[in-house]
Amino acid sequence: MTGANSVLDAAAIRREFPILTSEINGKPVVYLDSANTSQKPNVVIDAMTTFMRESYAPINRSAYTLAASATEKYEGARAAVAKFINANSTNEIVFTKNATEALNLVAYSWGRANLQRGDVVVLTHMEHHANIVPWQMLQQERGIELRWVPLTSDFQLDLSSLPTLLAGAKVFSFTAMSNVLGTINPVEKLCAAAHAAGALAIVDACQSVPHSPTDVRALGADFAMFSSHKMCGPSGVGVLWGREALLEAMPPFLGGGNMISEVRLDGFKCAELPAKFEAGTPPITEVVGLGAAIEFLNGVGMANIRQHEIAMSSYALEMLTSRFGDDITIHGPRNPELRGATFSFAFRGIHPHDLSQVLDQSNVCVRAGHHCAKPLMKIIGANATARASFYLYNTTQDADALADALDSASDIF
Amino acid sequence: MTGANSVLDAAAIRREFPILTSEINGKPVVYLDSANTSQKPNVVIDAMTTFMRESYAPINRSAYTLAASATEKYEGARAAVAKFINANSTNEIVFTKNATEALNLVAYSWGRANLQRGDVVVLTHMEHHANIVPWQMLQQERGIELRWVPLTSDFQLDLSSLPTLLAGAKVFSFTAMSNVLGTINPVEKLCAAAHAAGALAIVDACQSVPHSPTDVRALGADFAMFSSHKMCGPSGVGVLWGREALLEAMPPFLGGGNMISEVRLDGFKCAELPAKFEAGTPPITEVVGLGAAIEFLNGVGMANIRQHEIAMSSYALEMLTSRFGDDITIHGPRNPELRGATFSFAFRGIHPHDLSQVLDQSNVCVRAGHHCAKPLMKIIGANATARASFYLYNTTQDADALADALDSASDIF
Amino acid sequence: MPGIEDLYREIILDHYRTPRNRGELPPPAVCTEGNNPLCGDDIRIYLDVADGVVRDVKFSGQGCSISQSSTSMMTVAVKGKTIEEVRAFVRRFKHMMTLSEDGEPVDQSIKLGDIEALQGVVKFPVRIKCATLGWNTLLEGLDEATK
Amino acid sequence: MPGIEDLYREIILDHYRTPRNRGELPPPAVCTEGNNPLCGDDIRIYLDVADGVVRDVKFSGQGCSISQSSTSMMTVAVKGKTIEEVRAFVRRFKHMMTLSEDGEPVDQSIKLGDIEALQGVVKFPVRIKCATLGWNTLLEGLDEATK
Ligand SMILES: Cc1ncc(COP(=O)(O)O)c(C=O)c1O
Ligand SMILES: Cc1ncc(COP(=O)(O)O)c(C=O)c1O
Repeated sequence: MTGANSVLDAAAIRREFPILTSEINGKPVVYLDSANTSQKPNVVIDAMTTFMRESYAPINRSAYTLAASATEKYEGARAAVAKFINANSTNEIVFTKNATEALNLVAYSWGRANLQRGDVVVLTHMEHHANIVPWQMLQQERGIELRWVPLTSDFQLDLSSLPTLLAGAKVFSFTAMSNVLGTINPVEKLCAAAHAAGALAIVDACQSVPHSPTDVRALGADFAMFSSHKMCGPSGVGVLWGREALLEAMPPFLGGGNMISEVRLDGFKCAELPAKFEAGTPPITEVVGLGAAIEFLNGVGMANIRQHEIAMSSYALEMLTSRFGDDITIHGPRNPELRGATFSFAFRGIHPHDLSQVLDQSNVCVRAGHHCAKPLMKIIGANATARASFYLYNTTQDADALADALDSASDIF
Repeated sequence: MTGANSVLDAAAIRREFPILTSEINGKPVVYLDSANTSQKPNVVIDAMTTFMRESYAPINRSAYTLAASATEKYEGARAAVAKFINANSTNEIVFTKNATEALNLVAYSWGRANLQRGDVVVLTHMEHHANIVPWQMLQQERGIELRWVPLTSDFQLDLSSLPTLLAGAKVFSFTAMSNVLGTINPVEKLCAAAHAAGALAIVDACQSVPHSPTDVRALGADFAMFSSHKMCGPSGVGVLWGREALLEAMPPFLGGGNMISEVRLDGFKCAELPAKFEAGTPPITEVVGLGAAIEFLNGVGMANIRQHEIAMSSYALEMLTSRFGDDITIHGPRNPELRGATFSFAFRGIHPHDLSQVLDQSNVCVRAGHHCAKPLMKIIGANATARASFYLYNTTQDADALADALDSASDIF
Repeated sequence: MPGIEDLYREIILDHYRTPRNRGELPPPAVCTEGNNPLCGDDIRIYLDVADGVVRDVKFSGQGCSISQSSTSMMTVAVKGKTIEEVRAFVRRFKHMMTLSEDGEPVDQSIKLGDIEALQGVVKFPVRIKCATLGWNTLLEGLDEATK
Repeated sequence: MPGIEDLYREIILDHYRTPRNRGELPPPAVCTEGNNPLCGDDIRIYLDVADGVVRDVKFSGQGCSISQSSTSMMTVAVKGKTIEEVRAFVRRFKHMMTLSEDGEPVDQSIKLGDIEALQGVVKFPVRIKCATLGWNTLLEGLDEATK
């Protein structure tokens, strides 16, 4: 039932997610908005509940048993994250509130310490606003130059101009996968190109870490960031991974408790990594929840998730084109091996907002809008698109439900 | 059982908090570290669980029913916060990850737009690192001048020098209550003094909002900030309140999704308040949990909580001095009306770290250390203190348990 | 859950399919632009105001059925009205959309006519912004034309 | 839960109450400072090294029973040892405190003597930093004295 070629039992996995087994108006929820934020399995909800009921306490500050064991759980989650992405050390794992903060942290701290007027930062046309606006703020403030890697007609990065764009650049910051097109970028190759040009490689891994195995060392990146809420974990926590030597050398970002080793009236000294970048009381329960999410994902197997999503992509692409032909335009690569299971589309000229409203009548949840990628939308010639995104808990039935709901939209418009 | 003069039934309230009814090694938990972070009542835990099980969805981005209702719950919590502190409008409520981020937001955004070399920011000797380090960072970067309001011998702010210190100042940023001494500052008066000098008044309300009624309009402040986790709410969310006109005029802080109204390759436009300061996916579940915490606190009544803590202070001060006399030194005001129920103390020359370890044998949870207020520690002449802090769920029995445990510490050292 | 038919009334779909007053007006007509950050929709309103009267009004831009039809119906309704009448009319409309500001006077006797079909939008709070996009942009145009 | 008696062994309390080698050494002795950000403790180690041998060592500063007694015992143990012996001794101690770095050679035959009383600290992970504060500060002193 979960797609002919899938290696995992999505129907069984789905039963672990309370919202996905619930009904609205007697009809099941067909959740196709995981590129936006993912649902939470029982084990994550339970880990948070149990922690709040039995173990909640301050971390890194107090010495009593409850606090020591909360600290252990919090730091245990850090170790789990480090292992999950094959970081060299837990010192390389900084907890932020989301990936957006992580990108801003790098732009504020590394950027302000290292970028001067005229310095070049290379981005791509398929970036999320989170990987655009922080650099534009630096552009306004510092007069750095932004360059953009364009797209090919088949929704890939156009690498022909890359060496020219990277010449003299200080930073190349790019997404591992487009949250609009589904395009998976050749991250290793892009990191190598950045380094060959003497630039730092920053990988926005928001759309890749939840969906496939990640090995930051193999990627050869300098920084990578992702959000817990897109990978079955709670909202309120994100991860910045960075090479230890880089993080060491950076000035602090947010100032306050925990990030200092000394404070006097005349100045302060920073704490060691990773505390240096974790000012104030962190999202304690949420980090513990992220730890549970990673355990859950490891149990399913990240390679299996990737295989499942390839199968879902194949199925959805074939089914939608065979049912709707030219009435549907999918903005993204056709080859399931080169893309994630995130599909932006136009359907029979119906405005995406209207489309999502009609789909909602069948509890089919898709996002309509610019997906926080307005420059990209302009380039693909759309003000807005509808976007259906699949995850480990989606089945071919969800894809069919989408198609059935699209049919009913045609009836209205 | 809850203190002769208390107006609330702390013993009944305590039963709403799972950790406080649990036992470690067969002995009840005596949680006296709420100034650090508070425990969570069932209603908050349940609100989060139910939200994740039934309503979790992206907010402000998607239009389907699940997303619209999640947005409504999220914005409903904002309205509850606005009402709780009597803000003029929900536009004045910005959700951050904690109070520390809120202070940094003001220092980065308002500070960098308005403070130049030589400009004066006035702080006090009793500030938490969160209200020191962001300004010291600005001092390093911009060369602003920091001035400090000293303390009197009875642990109050020494206001005699205030007019001199404020002369020509641009900012006066101070805590409403010391997290070390328990001293409650005359916030209205301090705001008025700041304004009389033409300075902005920033109130670190971390230790006041959870413990007493707050009316930001009556206080006459310009900004105030506090953390959910100290007021029975979840970790991972804080609140910045600011006057709308000030927030309007400020440049953005973190850049990314949600905080923009337009992004082009050549620049971006900010969204309206409060989205302008909420970049990226916010702590959705946590904000909903904070809403539940506010409902809980409103149910108990903030004025009642304040009365209860005055009663707890009276009891603890009398009981500790009558039992231990000169063997205990309490760093803070003796008048329960002028202080919160947070007591830093020295006991028979036993190092606070050792003391908290021994207290832990009786499950008495106190913090030992510098309490993120190193300059203050130096001024009161201690490297570290032990700190017992009481909240609405603490009873006189907890105070007695502390005293009994102190007795057993004497046996060892 | 409110039914989709509350939203997509026939008159709304009619204005969506066959928008009235679509187009542009040359200067000295005033042009103001509005956009909906949520969905990326944008709209431009062209206003020709003389002697305190809206002589002509046109609109262009992209948007969903609700924003397009609401704007189309709005242009039909305001053409020929005095500025004061238009402002009162907008207040009446926003009141229907549950967007009145505290203490703002609303003249309940003003008839909205076809525009009442948009009342169903109130049941879909996310779409209220779509329905009011053109109207807010019109208000900006009025401010500009009368300053 | 481990008992408090695992932590506060008699020999530890003895060194806490009557610290050995407390004081300062004048230059050319090297002075290095360490602090524990968690509790605010600080410690200064004075090291007199000549011909590759630790001739004298003293310490000052404030701290809890664990950091003070651990440092006191450490000074007793290292005085008179060669730098290489001291480094091996510190590695052996850190290994007992479960703080060995990957692949670091540890000579298990080295006897820690009284210092073994600190083994109980391992059951109280928060206190490991207290127990090692003086030792890490000593290592920094050695680096400085031999550079
Ligand atoms: C007075 C005061 N200010 C600021 C903070 C910082 O709060 P948070 O750690 O939640 O950011 C605290 C609490 O630690 C505090 O007590
Ligand atoms: C590619 C990409 N980058 C960055 C982000 C921002 O993540 P968050 O909103 O969790 O900070 C997202 C998700 O919205 C994304 O898809």
